[in-house]
Amino acid sequence: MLTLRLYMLQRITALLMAPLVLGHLAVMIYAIQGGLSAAEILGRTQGSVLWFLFYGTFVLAVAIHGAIGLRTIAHEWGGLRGPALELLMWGIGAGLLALGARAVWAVTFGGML
Amino acid sequence: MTTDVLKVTIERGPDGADVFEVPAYDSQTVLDVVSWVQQNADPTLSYRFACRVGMCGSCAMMVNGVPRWTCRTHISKVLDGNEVTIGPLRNLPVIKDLAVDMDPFFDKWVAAEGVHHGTLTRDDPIAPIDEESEARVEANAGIECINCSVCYASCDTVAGNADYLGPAALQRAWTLLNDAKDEGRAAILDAVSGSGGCHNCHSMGSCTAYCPNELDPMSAIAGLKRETARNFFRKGS
Amino acid sequence: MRIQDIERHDTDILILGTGGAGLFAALHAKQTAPEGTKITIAVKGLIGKCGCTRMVQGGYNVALGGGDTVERHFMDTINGGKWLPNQDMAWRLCEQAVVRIRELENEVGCFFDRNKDGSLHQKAFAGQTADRTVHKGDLTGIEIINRLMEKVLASGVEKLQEHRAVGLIPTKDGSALAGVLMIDMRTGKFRLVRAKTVMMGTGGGPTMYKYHTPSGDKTMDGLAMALRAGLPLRDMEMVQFHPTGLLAGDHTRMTGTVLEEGLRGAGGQLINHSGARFMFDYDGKGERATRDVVSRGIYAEMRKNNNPEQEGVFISMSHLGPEWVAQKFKGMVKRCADSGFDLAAGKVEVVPTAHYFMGGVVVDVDTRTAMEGLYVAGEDAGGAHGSNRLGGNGVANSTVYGGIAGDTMGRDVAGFTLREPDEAVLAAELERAIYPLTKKPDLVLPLRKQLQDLMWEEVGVMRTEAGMKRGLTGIAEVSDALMDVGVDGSNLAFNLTWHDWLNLRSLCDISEVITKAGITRENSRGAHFREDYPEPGAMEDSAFTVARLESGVVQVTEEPVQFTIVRPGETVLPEGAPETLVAAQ
Amino acid sequence: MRAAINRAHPLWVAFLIHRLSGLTLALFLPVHFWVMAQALINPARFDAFAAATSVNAAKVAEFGLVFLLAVHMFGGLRLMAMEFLPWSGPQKTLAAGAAALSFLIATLFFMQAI
Ligand SMILES: Cc1cc2nc3c(=O)[nH]c(=O)nc-3n(C[C@H](O)[C@H](O)[C@H](O)COP(=O)(O)OP(=O)(O)OC[C@H]3O[C@@H](n4cnc5c(N)ncnc54)[C@H](O)[C@@H]3O)c2cc1C
Ligand code: HEM
Ligand code: SF4
Ligand code: F3S
Ligand code: FES
Repeated sequence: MLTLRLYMLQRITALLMAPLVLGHLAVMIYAIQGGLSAAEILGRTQGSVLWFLFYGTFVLAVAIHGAIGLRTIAHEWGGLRGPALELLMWGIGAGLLALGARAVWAVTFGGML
Repeated sequence: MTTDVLKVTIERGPDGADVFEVPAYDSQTVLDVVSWVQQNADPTLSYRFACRVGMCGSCAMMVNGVPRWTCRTHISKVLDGNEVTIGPLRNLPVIKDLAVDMDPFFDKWVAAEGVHHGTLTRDDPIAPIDEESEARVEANAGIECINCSVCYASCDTVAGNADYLGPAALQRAWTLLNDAKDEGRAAILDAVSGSGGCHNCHSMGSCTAYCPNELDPMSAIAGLKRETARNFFRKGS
Repeated sequence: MRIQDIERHDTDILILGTGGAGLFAALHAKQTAPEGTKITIAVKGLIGKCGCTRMVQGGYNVALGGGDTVERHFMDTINGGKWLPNQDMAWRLCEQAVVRIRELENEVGCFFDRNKDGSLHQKAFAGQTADRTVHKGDLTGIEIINRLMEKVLASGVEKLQEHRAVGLIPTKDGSALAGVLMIDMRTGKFRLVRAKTVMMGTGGGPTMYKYHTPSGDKTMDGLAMALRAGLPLRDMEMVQFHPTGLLAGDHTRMTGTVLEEGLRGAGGQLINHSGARFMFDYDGKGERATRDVVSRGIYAEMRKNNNPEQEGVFISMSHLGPEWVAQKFKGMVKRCADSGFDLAAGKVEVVPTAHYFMGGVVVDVDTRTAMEGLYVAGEDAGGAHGSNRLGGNGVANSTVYGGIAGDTMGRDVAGFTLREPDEAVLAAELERAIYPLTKKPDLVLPLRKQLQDLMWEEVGVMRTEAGMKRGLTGIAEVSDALMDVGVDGSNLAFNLTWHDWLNLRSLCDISEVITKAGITRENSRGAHFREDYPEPGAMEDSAFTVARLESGVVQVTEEPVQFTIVRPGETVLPEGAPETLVAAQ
Repeated sequence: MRAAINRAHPLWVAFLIHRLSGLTLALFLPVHFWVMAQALINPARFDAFAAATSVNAAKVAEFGLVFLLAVHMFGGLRLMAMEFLPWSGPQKTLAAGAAALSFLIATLFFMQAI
């Protein structure tokens, strides 16, 4: 089910995410001390192009990566194939991207509008 | 041997299994146990074998849930107490009892371009080849495959993905890719990059873990992934 | 099951068996036959996964220079066969092997072991005067058959797998072959496949002996069919025994399988029941003597011993250093270990084991038989080896002549049309195959064992007239008893017990021929050793046996060997050529 | 009736862990995105949620997810190392090593968090 192109996309996004995940985890470990609050998060990210790019890339990568991953599982464990499978992948990808974009927007530029 | 009677459960089609009591002997393989049942207890039992020495790869079955070459598996190695359960090889259509249809396995072997692509003929001299060269060592690593389908049966990707070419066929493709005499490079890379190709492999390694000849299809498939990836960047397709 | 229930199927070229002979025939037929010719390959097992070519260990004999010549290979073959080979066939074998090995490497894609300089590595089997045997480790057959199998699978020939040929069906006047009756083993249904040409490559297989090496699917079906079809069979007394078969008890299929020749070559010792080496009592070369000599040595020691606990003799390697043995004979040591024996450090019980059948259908150098439309190649065909086959000449023979059969059929097929089968013969063959289904079911195995013990005792490594006569009586008893053993026919799909019955039927029929031919030959040549006639007789007067079925009775006659290329005492090697090119070990 | 398929060997276990972690992450991700979006759209709700996560059970769940992310990432890096770096034999050790490392990191995080 997985062609070379999907495979490459999955690996490239994975490699891309590796440093992002480490960064994200580091921030989390730092941030979580003394509890988490909206103000704190927003204080850090609000208006930052850097954070926007950081999480934007993350979201794009994870949408692609996760969609391809779930496609594989849906096929191998769920027996889904053909157009239904393609539809599922695109649906998940689009969904993840939309939700993720909304969140990224919210924590970076959202408040400034 | 601590027991003189074996309790042998043989799975027979979807309708269930039969249990047989088989006398135990010192030198006794799983194939001998199955043969004893057919020759002495139930003449209708179906199974397949030919060489009886691990060369033809036609006797593989599931033994206690593990795919094995039965002619080379000593029964003491698999007994659980004095019990053993034997079933038809996984991931292939069952013809009857323990005999499976191996055609899908071989169809995929051919689909993976698992066949020599040459330009030389019988009128040309035989190509000199350095056996120590890196490519030849790589090609030799997988060459002793007996196409027993044990790896194919062990692989969960095969189980879940009907198109997946499977470890043995892909290993053959990798061998050919490294064979200095083979001219089918483009065709092979193409064949292993399709929807059933090497990229479906999750490196779960059951193929390598269970191959009775200690071959390593998993690494061969990794080789194909590298080679196709390199090609991907080169050609950008 | 009635004659109307037989499914009819037509093709142009039909090939029986997928050993070296069958697969090469398919490839060559595809290359030679006119465009659009339909080629069908039918086999008792799965394509390429049955038969003995796949089990070839040692390798493939071919003269590739370095001092070795086709002439030398030919002389070794004639000497090895004790002047009984059909010289034209032996010559063609040696000459074409050179082409075939290049074809295997260049077109089929085999890879054989190389020397440091990149050229093919060759070694010498016993009985050869040059390093001649090409090999891939000690799994040469797997490499050859796997590559051939791929080619054939990819070539688009029609596949009839697990189809057992049960009868050759001639035309009404009996002059030509119309088709072959088969059982589709997976369903148990009968199928008559008509073809313009048929090649039989079912590989003989002397599995009527207590100890035997061939794969389980080989039970002399082809020769039994040929005999019934009235074809002459030659050299039927010639059964080659390999000296070292594994002995692991009669309840395991491992018993009889080969422990490779190289073990003795490397210095392995044979030890008898009293713990002594004995081979030097029989031959100056000791354990390194040729197969027939070592087999007789072991057999003689076994006869001297009356300890029921120990049947065979032991092969011991440990004095060479267990680690060295484990490394040098990795596959063999692992195989023994899988069966519970320690070859590297301990000793393993061995026994001579029936290995190869030199006898077979009389054919010409193009594989044609006396029956139009029928071609025979490989172990089913007689003549190329005479009384003894050299190690390495077996797979050369099947691949060379399989290819020739394919080419010959490819050319002949245009001149033939499909023929009408003799329905009476068809009905009789059907009747014969379903006979056991009409009888009360019973076990087949004890009769098979009875035949195997009998052949081993009376028509085995050493023979006498009295013994072989006892053998004949015994075979008749087994044969008759078999006709009272039925098979439960309620489900014929993949019914192995039915096929066990049919296997034993073929084995009984051919055992009788072997025994009668053995009685006829009143001298000792190669694989045939008569204690009552230990001398080989004058080479000039060499004759081969020919057996045929006449009015239902097997008749054996003798025909003089035609020395068409070289006469006994002469050689085709140039004057002054050295006796051997192999460095003394 | 059928004997269970037996595949107890390290690489297969590594595969299963990787798949299950990936699956769980993918299922959790939309929730995570939704929660984060609340940070702006409804800060009060977000803070209420964040407070709720200090409750132990929620914390363990959260720890689990970060753990899964670490496991999945190292598993994925392990996999890609196996695929792209042509080493053979000691892959099992590698698999084990990756799992151990991820566990270490996750534990570290857990201790920090508490
Ligand atoms: C263990 C072993 C080691 C050997 N080592 C060597 C060696 O090192 N060098 C060497 O030169 N030779 C060796 N030989 C001999 C060599 O294998 C044979 O001489 C040769 O391969 C025979 O080839 P074949 O094509 O005639 O028959 P096979 O390869 O035996 O093929 C026979 C085919 O016919 C099929 N068949 C049988 N009956 C029927 C039926 N009724 N209907 C349809 N199909 C049928 C079989 O299933 C099989 O596919 C060895 C043999 C054995 C057993
Ligand atoms: C640095 C981070 C990550 C890396 C290195 C990584 C790596 C990988 C790799 C290599 C695969 C392919 C597995 C295979 O073919 O067997 C994969 C599969 C997958 N990944 Fe990730 N991944 C990462 C992050 C994520 C994230 C954040 C998610 C959440 C959506 C995710 C979800 C999945 C899923 C669902 C699969 C499919 C699993 C399967 O096929 O078995 N991954 N990942
Ligand atoms: S790779 Fe191993 S397990 Fe797979 S078919 Fe070949 S020999 Fe059998
Ligand atoms: S078991 Fe299957 S998933 Fe890959 S590593 Fe082997 S082919
Ligand atoms: S019977 Fe040939 S491999 Fe087991």
